[in-house]
Amino acid sequence: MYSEKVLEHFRNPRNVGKIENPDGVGKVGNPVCGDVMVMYLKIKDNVIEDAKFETFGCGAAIATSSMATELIKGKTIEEALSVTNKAVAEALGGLPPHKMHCSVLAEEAIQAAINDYLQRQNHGNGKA
Amino acid sequence: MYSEKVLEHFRNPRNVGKIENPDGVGKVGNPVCGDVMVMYLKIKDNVIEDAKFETFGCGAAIATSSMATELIKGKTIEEALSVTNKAVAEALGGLPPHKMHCSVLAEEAIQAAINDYLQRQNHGNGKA
Amino acid sequence: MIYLDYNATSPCHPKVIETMLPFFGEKFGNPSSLHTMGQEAKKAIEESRAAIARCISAREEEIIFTSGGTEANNLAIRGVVKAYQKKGNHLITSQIEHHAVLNVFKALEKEGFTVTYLPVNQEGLVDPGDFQKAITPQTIFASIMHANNETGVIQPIEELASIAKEHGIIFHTDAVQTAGKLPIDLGKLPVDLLSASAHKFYGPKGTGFLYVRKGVRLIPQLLGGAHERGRRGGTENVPLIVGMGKALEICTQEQEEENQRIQALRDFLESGILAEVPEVIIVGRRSPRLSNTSLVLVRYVEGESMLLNLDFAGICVSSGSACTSGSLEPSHVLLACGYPHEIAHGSVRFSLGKWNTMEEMKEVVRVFSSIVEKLRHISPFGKEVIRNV
Amino acid sequence: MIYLDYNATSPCHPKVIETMLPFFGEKFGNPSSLHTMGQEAKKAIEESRAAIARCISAREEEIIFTSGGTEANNLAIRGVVKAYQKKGNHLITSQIEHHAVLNVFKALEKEGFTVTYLPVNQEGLVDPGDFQKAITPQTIFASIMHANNETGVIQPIEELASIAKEHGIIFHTDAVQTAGKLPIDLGKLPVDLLSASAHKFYGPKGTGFLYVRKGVRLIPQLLGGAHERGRRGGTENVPLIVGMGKALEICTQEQEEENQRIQALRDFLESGILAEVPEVIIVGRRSPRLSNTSLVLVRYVEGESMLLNLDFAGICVSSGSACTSGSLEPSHVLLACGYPHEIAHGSVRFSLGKWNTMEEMKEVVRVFSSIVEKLRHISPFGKEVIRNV
Ligand SMILES: Cc1ncc(COP(=O)(O)O)c(C=O)c1O
Ligand SMILES: Cc1ncc(COP(=O)(O)O)c(C=O)c1O
Repeated sequence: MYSEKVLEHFRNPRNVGKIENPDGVGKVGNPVCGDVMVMYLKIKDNVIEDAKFETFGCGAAIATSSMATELIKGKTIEEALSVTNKAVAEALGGLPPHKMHCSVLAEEAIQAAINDYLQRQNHGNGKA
Repeated sequence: MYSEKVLEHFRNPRNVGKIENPDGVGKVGNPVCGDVMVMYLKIKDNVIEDAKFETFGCGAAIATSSMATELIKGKTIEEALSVTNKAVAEALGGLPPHKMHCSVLAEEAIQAAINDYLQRQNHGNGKA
Repeated sequence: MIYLDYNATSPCHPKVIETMLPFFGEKFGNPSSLHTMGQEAKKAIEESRAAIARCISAREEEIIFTSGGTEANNLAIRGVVKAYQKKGNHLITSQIEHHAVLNVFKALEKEGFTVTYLPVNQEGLVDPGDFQKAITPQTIFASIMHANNETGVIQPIEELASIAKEHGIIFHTDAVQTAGKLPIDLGKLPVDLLSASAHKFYGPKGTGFLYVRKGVRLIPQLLGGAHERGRRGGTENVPLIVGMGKALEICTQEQEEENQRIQALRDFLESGILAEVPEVIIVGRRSPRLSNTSLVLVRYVEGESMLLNLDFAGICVSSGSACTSGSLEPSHVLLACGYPHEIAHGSVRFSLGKWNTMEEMKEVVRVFSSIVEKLRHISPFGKEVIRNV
Repeated sequence: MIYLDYNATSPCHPKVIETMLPFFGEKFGNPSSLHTMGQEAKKAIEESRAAIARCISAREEEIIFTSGGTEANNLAIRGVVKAYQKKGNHLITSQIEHHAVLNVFKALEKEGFTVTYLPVNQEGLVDPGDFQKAITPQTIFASIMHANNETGVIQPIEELASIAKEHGIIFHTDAVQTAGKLPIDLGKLPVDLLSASAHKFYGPKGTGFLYVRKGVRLIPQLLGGAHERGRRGGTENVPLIVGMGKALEICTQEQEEENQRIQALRDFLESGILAEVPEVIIVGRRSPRLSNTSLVLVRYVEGESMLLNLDFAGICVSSGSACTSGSLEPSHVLLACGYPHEIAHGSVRFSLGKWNTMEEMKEVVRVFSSIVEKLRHISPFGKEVIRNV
């Protein structure tokens, strides 16, 4: 059912964990639905220096979290914001139809974390 | 589906054929229904000296014809008239439910042949 | 043992058995299970689906696995009729369909649908003109079999399906007797649904498939898990499905050659019977026919008694169709062809297959003519015939 | 490979394969055929029917062969409801039935019937008091499963069926998970219909049976030839039917011993998991349960991710039921038991069988606890738990 790539990222997820004093945090999903992703970002000079995640969810949820963090690391905020769910899924060699919502969640997590960063900036509590 | 005995009588039917100058002939059934039995009797002193048959029909029809002729040979008319379809079927070790009508046909053939004999008697064309 | 009842059922091809075997034991996973064992089974049935789709030029998602031809027919007819019933209540079929089609239509009649049962001519053929005339604005569905199981007569399905298409009528064909035996190209043949059953083409009993053209709606009939894309519930019978795919591949590959070989045997058999046995009729002989089937009507004797005598001699045949063996009625197919009851009662169906030989045909002609002679001797009818022999 | 998904499906017993094998090849006749080949096949399926009848203390004519549990359930429910619909339009079932039961009731609701779906308590049990209360003068039919496929919880069928009997309600039980595993004595158990599926008891996939008590009317659902005394059309899948009979015989003979052995393994597994993995719940543990089933709820992690990690380690299990594996909803059974969604998402079902060993159980406990630890490390929830380990 899952591609090799999905299984590989699920088996050895990259960037698992929290970032201490993150610049942005995004939490999406709902335990009731069986998927929660929390994404932590470290951002410097508009560039995502580090990204980590914690996920409660199925194989696809964990694999898309892992891939999403990989895709945005080293990217500018603008580049990261343009990472679509399709891009995440494609990078994983595709997802089964009924698991595509996990890639949507991953896209939403990136956006939520960046928005959080941008909001902190606007409220003056960013670290510049 | 058929008992050994049915198959045996079907395979080697007894008393096949016509009797020349019979004392009674009974023809029952209908080719449209797939079963026709003709029974020929030779009767002397109220006793069935010989019985033969010709049958168009299935395995059960031929086997019951054969058995019916066997059962009545040497019997008195009264005894022959009391041979029921059940007796024919039982003598054959039973018949499948949807083939019981063949035993009924055999009973009817006996009765028709004897009635023919009795009628000929009454009309004075019997040979006494 | 000389087996001439291939239209009733066929043995599994040895390669089919070989292919199925591991799936009963080691590879026994449930295709719905997510673990390796399950996914291995899933892959196996999807490969079979792909093989079947290739053999009939269909798409994989157009194939629904069923428990056989009967279920495929039931699902096709009831499934489509229930899906389209708002569009009309008139249905068309023929008088010579298998009971797995006829009895569904009869049930639908009781539920308020109107059904036209098209007649056939004495050669066993449905007339496309009759079909055209039967169509009303209320007609939503038609089902005409590809080839008849008793006579082997092949219906003008392409023409019938085209007429249906012109009128926006969903068209199903029961191809249980043709799948594996005739080329089926659903890229060209404009039927919407097609039924097949593995045990008629050297696959296992208890599995079959329904082809449903993309876009045709179908109300599922067996409700359960989301198997077969929600169109047929029930754990897939993996070994049998795998066996069916293999069987259809083999038959498709060997088809032309086998048909030629078998037709030569069948034609020899028929010539032999016609030469040796007086007063016989071979049904549908001037129609396009399956190359393996020969339905012989023998006057003055009854079918079962011939069948049993042939069986005593180690020759397996049917009288009419196997399914009506418990019935007293003569074949509805022969009656539809216009044969009177007394003649229809005297039918023997020879249906040939992969493992028949010319020696067997010679033996059958010899044995059959002596059986007919014996039975005609017992029969009150047709004595003149026997005496002339 | 450690297989712990026997409730999803089981491999055929080697003796079952051996018994089936000749019927794919040499003994391939169609049971409807009158010739020797056909009658040999007929005899074989009738012997299987007799064996099955013996195993469950039924009469032979009360057994209808089907293509599996799904078809048996569909036939039981739709067949009886349609036969008795003039008597009333209210039906009763439970919220924890298999989809092969639930979805039939849902379809019947659309056709105008009223259905009561009985709740269960947290232990997964239907309350006979609830059943009694649900009955109305309109109630004609009830279907409550014998044991649940996910939890293994055994329902008070005898009591439920007796209540149904008192009220003149036809009672069906889906015994797909119990046939072969629990004693079934239809001389005593007052159910009217009972479904079973061979592949759950070391028989082949694609065959099952429905027991229908003498006198209970049933409208056939698969229409075709006069097979199964006119109650189920379609050429009988002879090898599978023969295999099913053999499988049920073996299971019945070995039942007591096997149940003891398997329960010891299951209990060891459960103790191990409870000892090694914090914050887990074993569902239905205080109810009568199948001795082979253990449904474990693990907080803070999701079921599929445990299943896949177990699979990487060569351990096959299910999360919820195999049939809903394509769905995003957590198990309807767990929701019915009252578990909140977030907990219900974290289920793993271990279901044991004939070939499991104590060594395997030890391995599973070890692997499982490390998997849960790993996944909890990835999870945003329950960190305290992990840190306490
Ligand atoms: C033309 C035709 N349709 C349908 C069927 C039913 O197929 P099955 O026996 O696989 O259910 C048969 C054979 O029995 C058949 O010959
Ligand atoms: C309780 C229960 N009922 C019915 C079924 C359906 O049986 P089958 O898969 O043989 O159609 C299953 C298993 O899939 C089951 O566990």
